[in-house]
Amino acid sequence: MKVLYFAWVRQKVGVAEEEVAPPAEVRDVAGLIAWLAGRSAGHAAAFADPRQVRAAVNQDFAPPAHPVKPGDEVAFFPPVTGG
Amino acid sequence: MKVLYFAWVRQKVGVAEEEVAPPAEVRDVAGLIAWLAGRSAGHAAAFADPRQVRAAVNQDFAPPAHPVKPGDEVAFFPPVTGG
Amino acid sequence: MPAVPRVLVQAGPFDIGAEAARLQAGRTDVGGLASFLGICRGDGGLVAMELEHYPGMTEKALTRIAEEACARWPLTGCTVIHRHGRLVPGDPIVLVLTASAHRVAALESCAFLIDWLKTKAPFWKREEFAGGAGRWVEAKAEDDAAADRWAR
Amino acid sequence: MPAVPRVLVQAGPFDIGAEAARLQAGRTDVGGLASFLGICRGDGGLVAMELEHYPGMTEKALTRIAEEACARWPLTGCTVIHRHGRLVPGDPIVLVLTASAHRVAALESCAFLIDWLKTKAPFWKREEFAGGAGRWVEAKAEDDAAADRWAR
Repeated sequence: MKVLYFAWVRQKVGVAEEEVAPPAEVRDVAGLIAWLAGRSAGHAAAFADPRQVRAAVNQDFAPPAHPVKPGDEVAFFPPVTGG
Repeated sequence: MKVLYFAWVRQKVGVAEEEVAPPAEVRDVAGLIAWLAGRSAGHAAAFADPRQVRAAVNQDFAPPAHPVKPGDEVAFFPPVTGG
Repeated sequence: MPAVPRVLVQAGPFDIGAEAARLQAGRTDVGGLASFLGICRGDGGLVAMELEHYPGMTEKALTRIAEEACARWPLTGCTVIHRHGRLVPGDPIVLVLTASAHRVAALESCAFLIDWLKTKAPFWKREEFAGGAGRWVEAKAEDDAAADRWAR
Repeated sequence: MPAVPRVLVQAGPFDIGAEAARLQAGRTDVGGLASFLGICRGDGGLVAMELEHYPGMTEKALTRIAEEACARWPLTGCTVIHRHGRLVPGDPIVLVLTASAHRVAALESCAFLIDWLKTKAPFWKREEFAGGAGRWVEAKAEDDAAADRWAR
């Protein structure tokens, strides 16, 4: 599973992108966040308040209950500020 | 008093502009319309339905009851279609 | 102090890029620039449109409404250019540009100005069709309704 | 059939005049062209803005919303250009252009697109101030409210 980070989420995690292989019990975005938060102090800081983080699965915005599976591209980022 | 005509009002009257000296009892736009309508067949045609004609006095839109006096510039035209 | 609008009533064309650049030149407080460009359509075999105006009153009326927009919204600048004379399909007729620190002020004031121009600007359009037929464009009730939205 | 939008996500600048001309080129059914140009402001000592995006998703999301605008309003054309990378005060950030036979469709769809871009386009802004301080711009509740106007 490819995980991407943007903006301050990227800065806190310390990498823009990583390949991860979460265990089978990680089935949705919320579960992936909880699992990623345990990977490093940077990850923990990035996901300290999950309500501040938005996600996309395969380049579509996805709520916490959205399923994730091996092969997906999952991205985490702050609320967007375009325009 | 200078009177200007625009668009189909001008075409019906037959002139774009004329100097007129209405009698003293012509005190407002409605009175001027009634008086002008008697000046020629073209004028009569232009003012046949006064509800189709709009007026400006001294370059400001003016309702039928707006006063007119010697020296004024009075214009008559159809509802505007700008933009 | 409200911005001083740029108002032009002219026979010739205008340059939307140059007009947009003019509203930004030398300043860094413009966050949004809204514009509306009205163009002569070629519907129903229209070959040309003659736009008559009331020299003097037209400039005065456009300046007044542009000043009202500058007073009503926090605009950093505002440009209204309206052509007169003979235009053919594809020709630009009118350009409204509004600049502000914030997008809502720019977008709203631009819509306000174009709604106003449709109903209150002293212009009259005569359409000419293939074969020589001509007719004066009549004012539309829907345009009056659009302009009335802005009354307060 | 709805018009096919032109969507660009790019580091370089764009030309509003050329983009406006492109939407009219060779056609006489365009009566109105609305546009919104978003510009980097220099408030509070801002010296630069870094616009991060999500390559792939950003283009996809912009294309989808532009297609929605083309389906929802009778547009003859629609252009959305959004820059990324480092911008300084005065630099254009985003351009939305919508063309239609009628002004209301052009004005409404332009406002719709810019409201959407503010709240749903995958971009993140980092502001840099004199002296080296930097901060990520936070999403605004008022922008969400503006975008929600268009929900149906």
